[in-house]
Amino acid sequence: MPPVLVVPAVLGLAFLVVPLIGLLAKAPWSTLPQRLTSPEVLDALELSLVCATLATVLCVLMGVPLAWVLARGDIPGRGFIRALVTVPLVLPPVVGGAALLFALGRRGPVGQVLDDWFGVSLPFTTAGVVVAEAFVAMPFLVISVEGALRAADPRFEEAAATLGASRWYAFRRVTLPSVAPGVVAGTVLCWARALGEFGATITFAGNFPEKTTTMPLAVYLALETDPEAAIVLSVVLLAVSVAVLASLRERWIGG
Amino acid sequence: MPPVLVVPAVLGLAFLVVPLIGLLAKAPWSTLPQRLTSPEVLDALELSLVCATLATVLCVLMGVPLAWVLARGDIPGRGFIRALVTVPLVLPPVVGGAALLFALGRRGPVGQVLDDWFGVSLPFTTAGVVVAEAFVAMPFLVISVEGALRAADPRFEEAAATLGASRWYAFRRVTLPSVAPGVVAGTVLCWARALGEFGATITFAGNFPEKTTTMPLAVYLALETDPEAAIVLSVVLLAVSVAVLASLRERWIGG
Amino acid sequence: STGSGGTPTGSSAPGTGVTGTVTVFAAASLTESFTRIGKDFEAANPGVKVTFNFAGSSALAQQITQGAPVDVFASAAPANMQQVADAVSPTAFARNKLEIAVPQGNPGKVAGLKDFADAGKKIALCAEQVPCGAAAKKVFTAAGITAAPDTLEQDVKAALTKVRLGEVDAALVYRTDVKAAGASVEGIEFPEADKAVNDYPIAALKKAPNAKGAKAFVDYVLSDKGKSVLADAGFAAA
Amino acid sequence: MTLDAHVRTGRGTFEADVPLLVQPGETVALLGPNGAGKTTVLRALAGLLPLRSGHIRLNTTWDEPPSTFVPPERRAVGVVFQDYLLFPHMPVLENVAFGLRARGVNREAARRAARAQLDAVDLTPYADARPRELSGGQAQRVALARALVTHPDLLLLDEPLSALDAGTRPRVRAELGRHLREFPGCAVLVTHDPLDAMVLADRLVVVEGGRITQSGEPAVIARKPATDYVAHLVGLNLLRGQADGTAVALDTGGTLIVAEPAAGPVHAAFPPTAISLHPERPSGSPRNTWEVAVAGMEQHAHTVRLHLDGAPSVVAEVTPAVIAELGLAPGTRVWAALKATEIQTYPRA
Amino acid sequence: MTLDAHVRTGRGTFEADVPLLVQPGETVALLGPNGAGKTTVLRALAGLLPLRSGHIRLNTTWDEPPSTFVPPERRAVGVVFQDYLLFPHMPVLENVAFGLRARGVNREAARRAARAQLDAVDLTPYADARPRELSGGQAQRVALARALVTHPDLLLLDEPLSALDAGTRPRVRAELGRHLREFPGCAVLVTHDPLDAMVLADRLVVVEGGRITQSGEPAVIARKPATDYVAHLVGLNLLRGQADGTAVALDTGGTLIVAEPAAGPVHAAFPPTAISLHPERPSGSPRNTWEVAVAGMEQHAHTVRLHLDGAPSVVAEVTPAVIAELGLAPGTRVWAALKATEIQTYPRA
Ligand SMILES: Nc1ncnc2c1ncn2[C@@H]1O[C@H](COP(=O)(O)OP(=O)(O)OP(=O)(O)O)[C@@H](O)[C@H]1O
Ligand SMILES: Nc1ncnc2c1ncn2[C@@H]1O[C@H](COP(=O)(O)OP(=O)(O)OP(=O)(O)O)[C@@H](O)[C@H]1O
Ligand code: MOO
Ligand SMILES: [Mg+2]
Ligand SMILES: [Mg+2]
Repeated sequence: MPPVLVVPAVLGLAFLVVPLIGLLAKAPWSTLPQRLTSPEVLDALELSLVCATLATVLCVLMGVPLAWVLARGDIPGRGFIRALVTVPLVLPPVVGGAALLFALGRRGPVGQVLDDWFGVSLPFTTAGVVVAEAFVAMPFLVISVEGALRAADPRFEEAAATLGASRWYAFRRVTLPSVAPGVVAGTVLCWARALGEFGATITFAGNFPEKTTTMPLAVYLALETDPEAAIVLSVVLLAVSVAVLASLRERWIGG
Repeated sequence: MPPVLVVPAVLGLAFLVVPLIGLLAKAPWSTLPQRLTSPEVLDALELSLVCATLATVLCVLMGVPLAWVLARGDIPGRGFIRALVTVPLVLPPVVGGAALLFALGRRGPVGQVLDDWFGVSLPFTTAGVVVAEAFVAMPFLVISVEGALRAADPRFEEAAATLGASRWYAFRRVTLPSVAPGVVAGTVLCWARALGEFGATITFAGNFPEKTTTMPLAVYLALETDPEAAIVLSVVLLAVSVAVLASLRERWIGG
Repeated sequence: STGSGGTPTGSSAPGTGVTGTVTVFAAASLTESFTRIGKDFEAANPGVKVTFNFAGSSALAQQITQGAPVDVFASAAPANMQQVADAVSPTAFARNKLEIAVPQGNPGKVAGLKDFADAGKKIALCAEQVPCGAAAKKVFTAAGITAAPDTLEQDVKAALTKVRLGEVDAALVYRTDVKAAGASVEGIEFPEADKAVNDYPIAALKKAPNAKGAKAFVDYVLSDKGKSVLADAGFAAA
Repeated sequence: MTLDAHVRTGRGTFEADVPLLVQPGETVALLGPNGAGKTTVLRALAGLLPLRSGHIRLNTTWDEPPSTFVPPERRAVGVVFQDYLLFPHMPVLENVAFGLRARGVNREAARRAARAQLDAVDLTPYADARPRELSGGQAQRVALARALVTHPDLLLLDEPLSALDAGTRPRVRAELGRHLREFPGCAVLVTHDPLDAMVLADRLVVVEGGRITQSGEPAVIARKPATDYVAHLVGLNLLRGQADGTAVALDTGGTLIVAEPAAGPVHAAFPPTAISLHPERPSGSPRNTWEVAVAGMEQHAHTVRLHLDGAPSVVAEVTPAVIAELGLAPGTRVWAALKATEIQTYPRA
Repeated sequence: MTLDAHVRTGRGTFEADVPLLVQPGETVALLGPNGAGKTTVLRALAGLLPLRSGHIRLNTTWDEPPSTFVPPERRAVGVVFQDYLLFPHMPVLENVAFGLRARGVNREAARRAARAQLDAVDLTPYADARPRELSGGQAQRVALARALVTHPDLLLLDEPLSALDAGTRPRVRAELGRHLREFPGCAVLVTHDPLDAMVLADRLVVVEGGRITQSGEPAVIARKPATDYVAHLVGLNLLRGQADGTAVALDTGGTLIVAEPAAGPVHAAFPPTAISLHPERPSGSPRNTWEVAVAGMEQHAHTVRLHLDGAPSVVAEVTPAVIAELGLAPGTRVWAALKATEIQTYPRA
């Protein structure tokens, strides 16, 4: 392998890993086991995993079609729509949470409709956590899937069409599998971003233990009172996410 | 276009756009012009754009090679390395900033080396902002570029090799252009994430006007006392990023 | 009417008539003390459950303004309380004052407030927009010092973290924070601190879903039992 | 179910203007040099390239700008692409079954049909392989199977046999021929191989530079090639007859002795160069000798093409020297000789 | 600069075991049915598929497990892939110049050489086109130009002419032949076309099921095909001689009259079926008649192959009926006749 690629790659990896080592070095390893088994930690962890996964499912269901429309559809103002999709990325998450409150809060136009018609109120609920995470994480999915779709050879879709496949059938059976690595990458980004989401969640869904206190919120609170505990919580979050990603990704991609 | 794709795509777009409309509706449009031209806003905006761009350059220089090594290199423990790369995504940004301080701060092992050998101190400097943003944003680049590389046909690289191209030359002239949409997508994600980065920046680089106060920091602090000002700042950030992305992306991708 | 208005969810405590869930929005700096007070309150009122939403005071104020269903709001500053229109007669329940925090061993050799004007020292302050920053501003005005900070932190804990990690030579934080930080941080008191004492107001809310519970919780915080918990955390009595 | 098309379209600066009429059950071969526009026409017929003007009709109107455009998936077409375009992530069997599954056939039935089709192209053992595990020729045969399995109204074949080896090709060609004869739809075949064209197609259309330069039945074109390109390309005698062992009774009269025994209707093909001419009935190896009259002569670069009337009438190619020596002129009667081993036979409908 | 290789490798369950020795300046044609392993061997030689055992040496050792493996970019090879693999994002000219640029030639010089090479394959007008704007045949010619332009020590050509039309093919074949003769390295050519093989290659290697079933000079193999596959594939007479107008003085004695005038060293090729046999010297169109003696006979499915000694010695294919009628047996003397128009000539070194 060429050094001109390997050297920056190693530098890049080091850049990402060294701070993590710093974090691990600061972790209070001796008290770790008992901290880990505390119900608050387990509750927060479970909530985090459940919400991030649900948010990811939501994002995949809406984001992959959106990416496809952006990549293949012949729609006017596509560049603008694509830029709009990128916006929640740029929005500081706390502002994103506030925006969600403005729209979906009890006083927001959509929130009122949801409340009046369906009796659904999203803020300060676990569903609200999912919504906040999905809002922040979806652009990651959309943009990386769209990138993958654009790099894919559209002639396979043409071949599918001549075989009588509707665009939907071709999308499912031909397009999607052929960009599987891109979709997996986008899904991973989305899930990881959802798992680490803090600002929008605490603003839109609040910070109620067992209901909306995900790991990042717990970490934030612990930072206020017990920084060592915050480090422990972060390490747990990291370990779990590394484990999930390392085991799943090879499997998905191998498929 | 099949409704089964268009309907979720439209839903997804609405989900992303409705909160933005909520935000715009709350913006104090009448006072907007005078707020916009205030030197603080312009300083913060300029700093944000400069830092996000520098961070993106750093990420591209290190992240694209890293993505290539992950996608093509035959290295042991690749799944684990890939998961490690994902970690800064999951880390709540404030913790990420703390981890950076542990490693690169005054008392951190790397920070001490930097200080003793080069007289460089990153915290509380603009360089620190760039580092914090790069740390948080790089995984987005790496993972989406790797996804694109995996979806690309490696046989073109084989053809380049038989034509005498070193792996580096083939990478530059063949691989990279063929995954250009994926790289652009990753770069956009990276830039947008860097532009919106708050927690790691304020924790690692602190908050001082003209040096480290980027737009998200200004927004966050404005939220504490003057939510309307915060909304104005957010809207400015959004408008600028939409403009930049909409104009650049079509050009890059068209190229 | 003792116990007669019980809800299906549980029995009522004798004497108070409190039932159900009490939802408390409290400033993040109250996390430890209020968690304890909540446990004590639940013990004193069997069948009652207290749920907390801890976050920055301003975020909480905004959530309440947006219609969050909340019974009690405890803010770290009167300003945030004022943003909440339907707070019922806010009462100060604790006060906090500033202290100089330096890393263990005081490597920057900070002696007093005047060192904050030394550009050669690394200094962290809170941003003016947050309560501890506003307090710091008052203190410096009173002392006639022009501070030369390197960073204006988003909240007091962030400033403290910088001290803890030795990234700065000194910061102005609350006494409670220095106390909570333990051995890694040393506190230096200074006279001008009294010029900027920070009141923590608490209030039940007009639209509280559990009005009785709200009043009972506020009363409990203001009671001696509540005060002693707060005092343990380093708060001064209001 | 007649294909009535006038393909006027283009890609980049290239423009094609090709009228095509294909009767039900008919196979038309599109021939022409590289870059002539053959693939372009096929793409337009498939619906992958909209017309600029003109029309495409088959049962209903498929394309007629600006009003009508039926997308490819709603045209009953089957396409073999020049570079196969097998779906890389699906096993071979799934690739072949795709068209049936897409049209709603249940999994079991689709697989069964796909397996039968794979069998016909000799690839049963590769049912579970991925396309990238196939050799070039194997991939092409899979592509053929995939297009044939849905029995579309219009079959479009872009050089479907070009990667096949000399041993496999006759078998696959015969299978394709059988399929084309049996199926009631229209077929358009692009090929560079004159033998494929002559044997598989009922009619040839020669395209050069996006325009038709000649079209007609293979035998007619072979006899009267309009351009040197065509002459070179379709320089084959193609006769129909009934085989009985090594004797083929020709539909137009006369009998040919061939080397490989066959039975039933066949094509008999041989190059014009295979015919030798003699002043008297020759003795020796040529199994076929018959008297012919010179009907016409055409001078080509270094050779002369003779149109010979007889039973059968054939085209012969000889050197100018022969003309002088045998004193050939229109009307001259000479003996034609043709070796049995020069004749290739292919079963027909 | 001899290529000394023993390719033992495999893909999936397929295994190849092919020893190959190619002298400097020599061209070896690899023939065989689909899936025989031809592409596999080429990939191993190019360094795209490591050997499992055996060796590849050219100047130095390129591959010898487990010790040595030189990666493709450090082997001086040029490859034409079966599916071209043109870089889709580069214009045609850049594609052709790529190999030179990769080896450090400056942009101007590389472009000049690429332009000349494009010229040789008749694609000058397409220099600025993108590969997806090319037709299949055009793409193949670009692939050929791209591989030739670097003048590698080892040229590997995987069916480099399969997509070319009948009109272009002879020109490109002749250009490729000229290139192969001029260049001092080794060349391995995969093809399904016996004529390409016979005309372009000095030696044929027939691979079936990953093993060599026969190898040798074209003429020798044509005379003694080891299997039916080979007989079918290489059933051509190939003679060398000096052309002077339409007369070719053969190196092995005798003269042939051909249709197309030429000058200098040529190959003269014609199928065994083109030879007709006569008890006496025949009169008529065949320009070439000479006396031969039957040296051997082989029964094939429906025909008999005769090895005929004479000037020249040739192989003829006749029906069994001829044997009886002419009373042919080893030693029998008969007259061979061959029409000038049956002979194709190709320039040689
Ligand atoms: N996408 C495109 N953009 C511009 N020009 C194109 C495009 N595709 C093809 N062409 C040009 O159109 C002409 C016709 O191409 P087409 O593929 O139809 O040829 P063809 O007859 O199939 O040739 P071949 O036998 O080599 O496959 C060619 O000159 C080609 O360069
Ligand atoms: N990646 C692979 N994995 C498994 N098997 C493979 C792979 N690639 C090729 N094969 C198999 O190896 C055998 C040889 O393939 P190869 O491509 O060498 O054949 P070929 O002689 O070039 O045939 P063709 O004339 O059709 O191109 C085939 O049976 C093929 O199915
Ligand atoms: O306790 Mo606060 O509201 O984070 O300053
Ligand atoms: Mg074509
Ligand atoms: Mg092959």
